[in-house]
Amino acid sequence: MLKKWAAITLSTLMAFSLAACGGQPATTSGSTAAPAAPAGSTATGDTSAAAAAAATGNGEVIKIGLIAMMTGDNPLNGERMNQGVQMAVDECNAAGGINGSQVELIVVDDQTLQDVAVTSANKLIGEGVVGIIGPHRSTNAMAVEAVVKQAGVATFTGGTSPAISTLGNDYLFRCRASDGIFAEAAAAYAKELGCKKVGVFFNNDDFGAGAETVIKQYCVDNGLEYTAEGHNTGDKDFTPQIMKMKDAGVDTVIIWTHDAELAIHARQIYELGLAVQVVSSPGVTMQQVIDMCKEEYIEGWYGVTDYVSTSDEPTLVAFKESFQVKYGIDPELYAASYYGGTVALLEGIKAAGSTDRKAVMEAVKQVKDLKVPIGTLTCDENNDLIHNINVAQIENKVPRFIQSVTVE
Amino acid sequence: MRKVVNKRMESLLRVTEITKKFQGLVAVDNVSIDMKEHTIHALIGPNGAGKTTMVNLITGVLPLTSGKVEFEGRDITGMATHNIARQGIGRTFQNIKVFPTMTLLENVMVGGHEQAPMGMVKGIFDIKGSRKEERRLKEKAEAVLTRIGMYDLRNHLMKNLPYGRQKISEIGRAMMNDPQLILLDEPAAGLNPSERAELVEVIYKAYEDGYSFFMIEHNMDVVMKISDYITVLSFGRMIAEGTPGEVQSNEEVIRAYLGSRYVEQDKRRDSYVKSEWN
Amino acid sequence: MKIKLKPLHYAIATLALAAFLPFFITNDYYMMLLNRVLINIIVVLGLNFITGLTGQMNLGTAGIFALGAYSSALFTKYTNLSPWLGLVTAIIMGVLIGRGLGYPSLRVKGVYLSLTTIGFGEVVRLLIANTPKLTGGTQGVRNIRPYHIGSYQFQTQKEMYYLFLVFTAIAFFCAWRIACSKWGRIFKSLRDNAEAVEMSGVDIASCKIKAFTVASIFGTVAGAMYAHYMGYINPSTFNLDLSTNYVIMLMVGGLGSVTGTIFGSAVVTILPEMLRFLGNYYQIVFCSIILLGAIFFPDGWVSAVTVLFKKVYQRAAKGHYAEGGE
Amino acid sequence: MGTILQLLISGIAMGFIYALVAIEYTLIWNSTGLLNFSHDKIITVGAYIFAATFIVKMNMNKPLAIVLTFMLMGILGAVIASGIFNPLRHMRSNIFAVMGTMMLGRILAEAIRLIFGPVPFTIDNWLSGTIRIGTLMVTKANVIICVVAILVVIALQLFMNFTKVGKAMRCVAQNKKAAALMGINVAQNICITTAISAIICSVIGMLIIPLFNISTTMAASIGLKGFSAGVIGGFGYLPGAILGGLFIGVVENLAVAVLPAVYKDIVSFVLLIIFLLVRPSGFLGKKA
Repeated sequence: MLKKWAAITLSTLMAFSLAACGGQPATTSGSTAAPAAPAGSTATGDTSAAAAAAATGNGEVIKIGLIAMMTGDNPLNGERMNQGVQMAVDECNAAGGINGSQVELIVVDDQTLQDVAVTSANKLIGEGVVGIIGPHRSTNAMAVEAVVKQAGVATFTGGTSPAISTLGNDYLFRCRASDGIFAEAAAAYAKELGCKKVGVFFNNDDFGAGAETVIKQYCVDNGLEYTAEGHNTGDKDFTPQIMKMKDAGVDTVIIWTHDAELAIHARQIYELGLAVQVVSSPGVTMQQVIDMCKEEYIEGWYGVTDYVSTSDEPTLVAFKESFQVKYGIDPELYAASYYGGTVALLEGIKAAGSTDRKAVMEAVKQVKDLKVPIGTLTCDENNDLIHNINVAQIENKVPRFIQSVTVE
Repeated sequence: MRKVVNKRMESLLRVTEITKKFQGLVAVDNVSIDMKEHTIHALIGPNGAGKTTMVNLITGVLPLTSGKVEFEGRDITGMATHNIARQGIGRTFQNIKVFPTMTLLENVMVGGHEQAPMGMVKGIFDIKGSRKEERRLKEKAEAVLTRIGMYDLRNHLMKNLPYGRQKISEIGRAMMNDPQLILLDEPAAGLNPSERAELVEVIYKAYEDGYSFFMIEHNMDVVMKISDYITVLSFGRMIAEGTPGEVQSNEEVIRAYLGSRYVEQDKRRDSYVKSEWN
Repeated sequence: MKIKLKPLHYAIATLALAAFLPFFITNDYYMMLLNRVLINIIVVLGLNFITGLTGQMNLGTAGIFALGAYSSALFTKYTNLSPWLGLVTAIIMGVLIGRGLGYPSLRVKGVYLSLTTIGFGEVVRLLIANTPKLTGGTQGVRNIRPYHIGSYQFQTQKEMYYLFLVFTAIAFFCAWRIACSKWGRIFKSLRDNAEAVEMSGVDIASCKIKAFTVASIFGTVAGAMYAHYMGYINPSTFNLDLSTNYVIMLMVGGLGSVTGTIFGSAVVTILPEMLRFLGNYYQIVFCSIILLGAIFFPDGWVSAVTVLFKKVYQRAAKGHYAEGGE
Repeated sequence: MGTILQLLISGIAMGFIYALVAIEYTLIWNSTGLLNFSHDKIITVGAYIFAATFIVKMNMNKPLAIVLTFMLMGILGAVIASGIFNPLRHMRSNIFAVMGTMMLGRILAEAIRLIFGPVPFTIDNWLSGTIRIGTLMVTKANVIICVVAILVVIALQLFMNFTKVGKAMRCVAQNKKAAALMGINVAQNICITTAISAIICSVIGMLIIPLFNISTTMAASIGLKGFSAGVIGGFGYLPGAILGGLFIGVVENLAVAVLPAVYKDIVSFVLLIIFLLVRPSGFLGKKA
């Protein structure tokens, strides 16, 4: 019996201590603001809507939804998305909302799982959102694709897999450049660097594998020698892959993987003395990755990315400043790109002049030359919004903007 | 229920020159037993004489090193345990092996599983048939329980029954398959005198119903009371056999036992204590 | 036991209730949750035979589920035949898995078995992810056709719901029949004491394999349903967490209780969604609830009340009751 | 040739990590007969407490931080033991315990996210740097890990054989009932064991920081592979753990030399299954 009480006290204590201290470190990472919002609204859509309406003194509230990976294996990603989107919404509301009515953000967590993503999408649709931001992963985007099509809700994913463009789903927009662009740009830049033999480290999931096929295609087309080594998410030791590359005698390496694996790659490539030029997936330009690497690890690496913090693009600079003011940290590409996506959605609603989902979708399709931190949004026939990406080089732990590549 | 067979002096279980070696140590050394039909045959001997090993060899739980086991003339050496059981050999265990989370009735019915031939898939859809089958099994189990005088306890959970009851219930479970032969591994160990008397009664009744018993026992009063024929093991070797009278007067047996009488008592105490732990 | 007491008309009543449920639900989101519950019920019904009745820890359910989903999905994709045939392939796959997993279960016991099954699950997932030629790899399989009868397609959540309700009813009926028959009894007795069962002339090897086969058939069928329901499957779904969740459902419903599986699946599928209003904390709260459940109501939450009652009663009667049992 | 040698070296290096993991959960297995499926999360907690709380937040000097981390983790271990292992090991089936630890794992993971935030990070000049022999390279961290792993095993063996508590632990490992009858406080003993195990976890956590960096999922992969290591070495036998760890580390690395690299993770699980079926007692274990 006593044991059982020990148990109950332990676990309740656990839960509460978290409830208690969850807040104060969270503010440093700035996550409390956002989840607080859905806390009210997800409980029962209408009441909270009424409350919000009362607050604005205007008849209706425009609801938009966010599917982010708050929990699960890559919570950071979800948190940054959340912050970016929240900021876009707040700015819109601060500017008097859309046609006088306030915008309300409903955040739902998919644990980076397909089925939960679909559940979340259904939940948001049920709450009557006009548009949905997220989910982030391409796989999750493909999972929700059918649902949002059926319900006819404009959805903005950041999944970069080329496969998404082939879905032919009018309601699924992409607020980041496709790997068709990313990876090809990376390969193209490698060629520019004068490489003969490209080696590719790719994460064997939707993200890496998708890019790998693109790069391979490019190399075949441009007569570059090509070799690739895959790894799984969560691997911690890449010696075999790197040694294989060394033996293959590649002169340029392209890495396409997630933050954690990227950092370890950087270290091991340096330690194992694979001294070649490196072009990397966007991760390397992100602060959290750079922080995990020693200067010498990534010095001189190139990264293709949609967001370069040091770019002097006015929209970006403005975004950066206000983000720092709001959350006390630097934004990175998840925050930036989903901020852009949200802006596009809000513009769409504004242009549509109504909250009719179809009208909004049509309006978003008309988006053209809309300036956002990560470039200019122009919707093409594949519902891809971003067509330009940037190449940056790391110089003493700072990504320096080199050039912007636009692919038509 | 098994009906009485007319008593012929044919051998039911014949064990010829079986030997079991656990690497180096010889547990059973070239023992031969010839058990006649419809008898109660006791196997006695001091601790470590290899009695339980014998049972495990007969039931195929342990592989023989050498020798031969025949049952009703059929060679069952090296058969799988469940096949040996299907030949018509039942068994109880020294440290009871029952199903504590099931009721007494269910415990006994498990013993009759093989009596119900219907397959799983058929059982799903043939509701009537399976219900009839189940009823037959149930009635049989109830009959057995009545026979061993535990009918009123049938719906109690096994783990809530006293040790003695659980032990006797194993005999009931064994009877469900109508075996010609039931091996009792120290049935009286850990039973108090009244329970022991009950046990003797149950065994004897069953004997009258035509069951034959091959019994390992320490408890002399039980053995002498009910067994027709006794084989005595000591350190894996057979030192004597014969009717209770002959064995009692066999001085080698007496020597083997006098040396270890106190051990006997300790042993009995142990099993009481054990019964409290389990 | 619990199972035996449930008369058939309860089941019918529940079914009727379930059939009327959609009329009170307008929101697709809740319909979807219900569909997920139905699918999970089938998996857990199967798992109940291995983990609940035979008492062997199986943490490879995700692997079984995945193989079911993929065999059906890929079959329909490559042959372009009806999903119903996909269901058949799934069942065949289930039989194979049952044998494949059953034999190890004869050799390894307890925690070793749980490690083996974990290994099985992981290997399945990694193999699916790393054979893109056949399975589409980590990109997953897209536009899997929904079930249909003749030209009638089961598209909306409601239609799916009624279809799956039928599936689940059938599955439940089978599971219930088996668990209440001599087979259920044998499975239980195997959990408690295999030697004794063997000595009653029962071939325990074939029994264990039977248990695993039934379980994996249930698992693969549910997998197939999942695939044709979602329309898109991807290996990363079928990870150890999924297997864990199924065991949790079983635990919440009560090990060995067939009817409990309904409750368990419902709770574990819906509770996290209900807790979403906790925002950042909903996962941790959910896990804590389950953990406390495991510690305090080992026989499932349904039994919690009865257990409580018993305790009080025994206090009063000063009876000595071995809590939890062996 | 150089490649093969390099692969061997890094394989051995990873192997010792697996070995440490195996040791840490084998302790708990021995004393409770339960598998601690939350061990990877406990490792992570150790790393976070050390790095995030003591080094980054309080920028304490490292030796002190290490000591404090050990103390905290010891307490955590004891709490887990009395909160989960002791209540759960009496249950009628080990399923509850397994599930309990898995839930604990999830709770810890969420706790880490909520308390320390989701941002992965690392700490500078902590066991960093490499040692080169000709073309071959091994990181200092790996060398230290090898040494620590061996020291831990020796220390544990001595502790088990020559101290009263240690002997008690061995009794409990062999037969709880008898131990209890001999007047050993089993529950308390389990607390101690779990505490020690938790401390070893924190050791692992600290040692892998320079290699894996610090994130909520830093220990996920070594968690499962640690199980394989334990089984292959001989379940419940500490020196076996090292052998098993080395075996897995080396084999999976060399396998990649022939197989495509993505199959690396499958190797350890396939080995696990093969061993469980063919030789459940592993290399050095007593018959299981």
